[in-house]
Amino acid sequence: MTTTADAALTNAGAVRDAVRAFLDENFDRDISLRTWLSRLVDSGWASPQWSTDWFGKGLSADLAAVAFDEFRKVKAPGPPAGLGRMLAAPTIIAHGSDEQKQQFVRRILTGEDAWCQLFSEPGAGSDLASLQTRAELDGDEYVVNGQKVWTSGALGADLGMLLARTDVDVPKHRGISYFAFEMDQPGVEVRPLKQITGDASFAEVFFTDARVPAANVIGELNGGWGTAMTTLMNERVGLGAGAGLNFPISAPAGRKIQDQLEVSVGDYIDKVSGGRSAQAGSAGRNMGLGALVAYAKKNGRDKDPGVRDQIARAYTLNQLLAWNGLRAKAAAKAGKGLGPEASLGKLMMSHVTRQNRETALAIVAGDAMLAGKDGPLGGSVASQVLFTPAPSIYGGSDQVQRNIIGERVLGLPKDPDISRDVPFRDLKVGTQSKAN
Amino acid sequence: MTTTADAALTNAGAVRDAVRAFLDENFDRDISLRTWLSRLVDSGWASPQWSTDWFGKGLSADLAAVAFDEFRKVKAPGPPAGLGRMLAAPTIIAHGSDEQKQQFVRRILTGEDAWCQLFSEPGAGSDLASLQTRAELDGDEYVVNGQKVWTSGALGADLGMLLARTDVDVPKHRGISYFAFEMDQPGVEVRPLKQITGDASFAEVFFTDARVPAANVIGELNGGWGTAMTTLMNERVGLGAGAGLNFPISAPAGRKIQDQLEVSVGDYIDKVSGGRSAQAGSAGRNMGLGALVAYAKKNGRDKDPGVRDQIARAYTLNQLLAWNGLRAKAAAKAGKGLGPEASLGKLMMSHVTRQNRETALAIVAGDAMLAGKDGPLGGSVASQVLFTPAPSIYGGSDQVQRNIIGERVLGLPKDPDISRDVPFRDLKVGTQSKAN
Amino acid sequence: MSMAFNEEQDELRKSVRRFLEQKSSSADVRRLMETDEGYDPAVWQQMAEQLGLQGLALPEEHGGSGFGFLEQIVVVEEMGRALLGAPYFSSVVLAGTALVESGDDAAQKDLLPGIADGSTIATLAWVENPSDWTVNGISATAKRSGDGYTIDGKKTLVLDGHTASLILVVAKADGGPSLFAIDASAAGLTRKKLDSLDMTRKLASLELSGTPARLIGSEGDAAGIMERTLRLAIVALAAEQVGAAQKCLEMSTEYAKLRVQFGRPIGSFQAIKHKCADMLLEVESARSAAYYAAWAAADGTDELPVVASLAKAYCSDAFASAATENIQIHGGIGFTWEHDAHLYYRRAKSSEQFLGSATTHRELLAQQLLAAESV
Amino acid sequence: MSMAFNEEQDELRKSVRRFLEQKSSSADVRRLMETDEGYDPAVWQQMAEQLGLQGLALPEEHGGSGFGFLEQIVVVEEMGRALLGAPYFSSVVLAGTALVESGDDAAQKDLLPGIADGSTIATLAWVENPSDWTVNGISATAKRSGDGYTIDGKKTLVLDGHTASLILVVAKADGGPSLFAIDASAAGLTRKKLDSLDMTRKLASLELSGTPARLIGSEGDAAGIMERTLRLAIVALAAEQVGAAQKCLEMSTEYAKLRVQFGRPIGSFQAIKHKCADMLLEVESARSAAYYAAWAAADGTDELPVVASLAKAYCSDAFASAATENIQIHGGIGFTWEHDAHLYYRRAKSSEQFLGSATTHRELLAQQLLAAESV
Repeated sequence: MTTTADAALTNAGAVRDAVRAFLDENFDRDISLRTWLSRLVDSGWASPQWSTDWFGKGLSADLAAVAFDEFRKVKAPGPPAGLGRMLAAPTIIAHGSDEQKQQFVRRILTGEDAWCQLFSEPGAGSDLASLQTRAELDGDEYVVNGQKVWTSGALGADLGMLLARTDVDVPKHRGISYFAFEMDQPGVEVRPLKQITGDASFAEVFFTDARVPAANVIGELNGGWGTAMTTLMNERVGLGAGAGLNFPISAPAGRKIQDQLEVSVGDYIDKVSGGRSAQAGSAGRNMGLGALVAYAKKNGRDKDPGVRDQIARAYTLNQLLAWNGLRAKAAAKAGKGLGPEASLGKLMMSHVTRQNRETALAIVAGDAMLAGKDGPLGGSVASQVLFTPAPSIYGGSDQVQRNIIGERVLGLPKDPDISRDVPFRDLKVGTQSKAN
Repeated sequence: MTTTADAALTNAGAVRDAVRAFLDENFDRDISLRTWLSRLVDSGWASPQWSTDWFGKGLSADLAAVAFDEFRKVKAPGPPAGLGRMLAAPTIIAHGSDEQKQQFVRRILTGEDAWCQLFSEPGAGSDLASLQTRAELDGDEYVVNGQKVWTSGALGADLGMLLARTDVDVPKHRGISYFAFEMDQPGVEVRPLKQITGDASFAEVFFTDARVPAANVIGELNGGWGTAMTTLMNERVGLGAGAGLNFPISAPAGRKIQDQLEVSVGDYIDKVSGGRSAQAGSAGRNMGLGALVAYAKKNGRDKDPGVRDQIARAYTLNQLLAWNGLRAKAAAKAGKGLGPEASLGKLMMSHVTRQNRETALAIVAGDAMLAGKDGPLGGSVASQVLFTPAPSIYGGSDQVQRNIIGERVLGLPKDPDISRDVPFRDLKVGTQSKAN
Repeated sequence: MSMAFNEEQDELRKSVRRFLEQKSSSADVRRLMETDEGYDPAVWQQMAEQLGLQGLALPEEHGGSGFGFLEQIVVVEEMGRALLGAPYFSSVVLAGTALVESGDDAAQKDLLPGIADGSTIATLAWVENPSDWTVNGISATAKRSGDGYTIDGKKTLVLDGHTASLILVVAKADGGPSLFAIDASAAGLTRKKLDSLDMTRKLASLELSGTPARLIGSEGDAAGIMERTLRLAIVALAAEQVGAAQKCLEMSTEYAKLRVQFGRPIGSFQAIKHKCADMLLEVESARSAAYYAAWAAADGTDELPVVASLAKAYCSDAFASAATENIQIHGGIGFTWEHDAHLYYRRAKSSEQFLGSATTHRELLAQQLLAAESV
Repeated sequence: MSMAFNEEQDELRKSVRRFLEQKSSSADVRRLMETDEGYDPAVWQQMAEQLGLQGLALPEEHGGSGFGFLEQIVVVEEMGRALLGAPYFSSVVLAGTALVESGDDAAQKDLLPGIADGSTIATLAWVENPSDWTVNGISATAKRSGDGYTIDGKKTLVLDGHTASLILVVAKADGGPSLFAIDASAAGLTRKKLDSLDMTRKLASLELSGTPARLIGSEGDAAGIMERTLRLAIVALAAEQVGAAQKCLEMSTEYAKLRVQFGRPIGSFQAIKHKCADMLLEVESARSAAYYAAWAAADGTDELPVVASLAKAYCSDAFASAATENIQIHGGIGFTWEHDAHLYYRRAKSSEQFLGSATTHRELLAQQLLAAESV
């Protein structure tokens, strides 16, 4: 994919002027959210970092930030911030056919479709390529059987980014295809998955003779591994909190909530303003340091030298996460910037999260034993403790990120993968004795 | 090897009585050190943990400790504490022929021979089995060519535990033999190796057509890897400071210092008393915490909360190292106790050493920039800093110890070793392109 | 000091483990943690009647079996391993020990037999400030009233405070902090169960308003009683942490052998193998710390204050690390509610703070080391 | 605040690196570290004449080139990478900055040109107590004497104190801690070279006995001058640490690709690969910290006190970790004198303490965060 840029938008002033002109002409608190999103998408301002060919303006990260700054001034709602925009759209733009881009990407930006990610399986975690869900051709459709796990937003999703095995006679990386999969069909069962936090924000998804058109393969048939890499790289950027470029408010998405797009832009802004941020990443679950420091002061814990050291450590890592991101963005050119370096941000987020937990615990001391309504800071310290193990596991564990950093950033040789060249049907997977 | 025990020595009282009776009859400050060592060795008390067949009494660690306690009361000198007694003797007892045990072990205990260890090579560190030093048969002798590194005590040693390759056409582990090698010959050159501390307590040893009798192979020809394992296990115990069972004072060893064995026992005790401990391990290079704490108090650093925390951490790890050793000893039965668990002590020693460094640095603060005569505590803080990287490398790196613990203590599966079954001559080794 | 348990102690461990495997399975733990009470009265009675665990280390003259602190340690270590939901720590380790340490014969005669036979569930309420586990700064006050006292004040982080029938409370009397016994049905006592991070360990807060109380020992005794009681309690807690950490190590090692990724068990990868090796070293070192402190307690040596804090600090860190790495090694499945990994993690992060954090105890350790003539 | 260097700054970096590759090879570093002076006067003059490095960030009116703090950072980062043996940190970063911060025009006019053109080697002597890098507790005293002052006292940890021709000294005058200039040949000055852990960075102690001195600024100015000077110096030191840490990372990565054990490069083993990955994350984060602090210094923002201490603390830890792991990854050869790994390790463990440890700077960071209204 090559990125083409709007030739007029070469500096911050030009971008600022162009956004203001667009807003003057199109932004109106009285039109419906649907109408506004449609104008925004058609103009290329919905995702200004993307190529002009596909819904964008081809801006560098720096210039895109200027654009978002202008939108922020009027609190303009942007496209939905979920997995569709974060993962599916860039993947389809990179690997899909022009028909697929038309079919899927616009509806993501306008909030018509919500997406989920159907990658991980019980037997395929770090070794995602050993996935066992099968898709077998039947006429011009594939029949899907198997199970996915750790699917977030599965209940509200209209489509899923599905990885399924389409050839078991070749080594594991070479027999996987990537589908745009319709979720609302009889062969799909979604079961909420309760996490250690007590929440069930993820689900298991079971497929029993579910169906997907052959035309919905994104990228090459059996070339799904390459397509999935684009999705995973975008995910790492998001989870490393490197995806901060966005509108101040994001629209909702999905066929089931289409009525929410009928409200006026003004009402929508008033409703969510000051509330939900546009960030789709995981950072939202990390406690703010400000609340902890205020709590420490209020309870006299700020006099404790150990607590002071922990506060300094947490502040340091949180700042470094942000500064690493700023440096990466400053270095990135238009259309670039996604690479294995994203794993550094992802790994850093694990450190930040653990440090936030330890700082919180040092501050609240014995009250760390309490949770929920009785727990300190309204239970959010207990929530932080319980959430902390997640970032080092999801979206590729810390160990996987270190492999990526070592091999793809530093150029160290790969660990021999003895399963790499074995036909999938002969492979041992997960905790089972045989893959198939 | 089976251990036979002295049937009369079944409890602490009996051991205590027997040692006292032996001392009454044999210990005399006026006899020469040589005579005393000879009596001690012949009695079996020189190494009471060893089998009665070979210079010992077959005592459990607990009962041996009782015996040493009695010897301590009269400050009786024991056999030399160097690598001969710590490594060569137990290896030869386990793997050597009866002739070899007679030939070598007694002379170790009496101080007649000093030994060094000729294992590591520039290209064979963690992967010791890839060693390249060759021993080729010529009549009833082997001709040795190659290089060893990190040999401690090479200049004073009479014999070396030499690992050399005797078959290059089989995989690396199966073509190594273990020799008792005479150091004083024309084909041996010893070059001191300067370490980062500035000391040269180790050496490189170069062999050019050096010779060793075929009769000096310890264990099976080409079975040297198995023999070496016994040496390495004993080394790990020593380096983990788990070898504390010993006499209060140890005799010197080696053909070059035989005159030192002619002094009277009384004079020898007076000379070294309060000085050198019997411990041959590395712990001697770790600073005592007592001196640091005294320094902290004297300089008002004991008021600093960070320093206090570091003192507590150092005290904790030092105690745990000792207590882990005590627990292992309490659990060990007579003649047992050496096993892969020794790697835990070895690994712990690395932690203790690093913690001692950090505690020392926290206490001396800016003066950590000074060394030698100008450095705090007579330069011993700088020495501690410079020595600290050593224990996690020598005697098998921390990474090697973690492999051993994971695989041999916890039973986790091995990492695939792609070089394991390749004939040695086809192997790439170290930083060279080919092994031979 | 011998660093090994004797055969009788090993036998005790075996029988406790066997009992808990039957009575405190994962399903049992999960069932009880969802209840307010957090324990099964039938199992509690079996513990007392079949194994005599509640009275094990209490004095024979007051209904106990008179065993020592080492036996006590074996029991709590096994309970930690099984995450037993029961008021054992509160009733036996805290309240029982405080009564023994009070030296008040009459109170012991009245109160210990019930604790020993399990018919009384007791607890100890002293904390008011979550970052201070001493009784130095308490505000609760006790006033003489007739031949007894009445207490006013608030207590928090009271183990099983909502289910105990006997509550020992520390309050300031004229003579200083003093220990009192309160009946759960006493007037002016309001008890509130608190939501806890570790759902297998129930907590409550108390409000006392003119609540009638019986003085244990003499006025001003509580500082000494509590110091001695908490010194033993942190050693017991350290042993409990060792038992639970050992279980985490076993879960991790087992899963690392079973789980295949990239065509081989994940335990063959150094990233996982070395984690398990480090975990073993930490768990074994924690065990040395807890056992050494236990022996020091049993022998009544001068070292106890130093080694008790050392054990609490190190075992807290080791258990927290083992419980966290256990989730990491399990990956996604370790983050599910259904897997037991989070129950150990909750216990780890909770008991890390209970009775004082590692940082707090390292500071106590340093205080004592620095006060000594030489180290 | 833009988080990138401009093209001119990148060019500066390239030319400094090229110069140092030629003039400060491993052999050069080793030759100089064995001398008492620790630097090569010819190279020192070339630095001044060919590249203008000494005067780079000094004011144009006093012989400098008037570049900003960002250019200064680029230079010290490269010097750290090369372990350059030269009195740059003492003469330019410490003494030069102190003179600039003093606001004393006359002194600047007299003293800065020599520093800028390399003909003067200056240093700054303020430390008396190795655990206190402020001037709050100093004992050295300055007495008025004629139209000048005389100083009595002792100073330690003086960078290049035995070779400098101009020594700025902090001493207590009637008006409080004040900054003075002393000529190296002044009466009553005894200088003693000290053995240093980092042999590429020379240290000395000074004894002053009635030593004539010139007041810089006014009496009582030194607290402010030193606070501002050290705030910039710790950012420069952090950048120097980043340069050296980056070199350790490169040495490790290169060796991990080259060294074969068990039939494959050791960098293919997770134990080594993951160490390198962690090192990269820490070095990159350290770089973010040092650069962000440098930008804050260049822009003169309020954030500087917070981010300067943050950078010094984090970069010290990151460099110490990189230098230590570099030896570990190299194994035995990394522990030999002939290998350069120990030179970086010595620099790391020395500069970790220089100008205050990570613990000290985290405490300063916390002080400032907690003093703020909100975080």
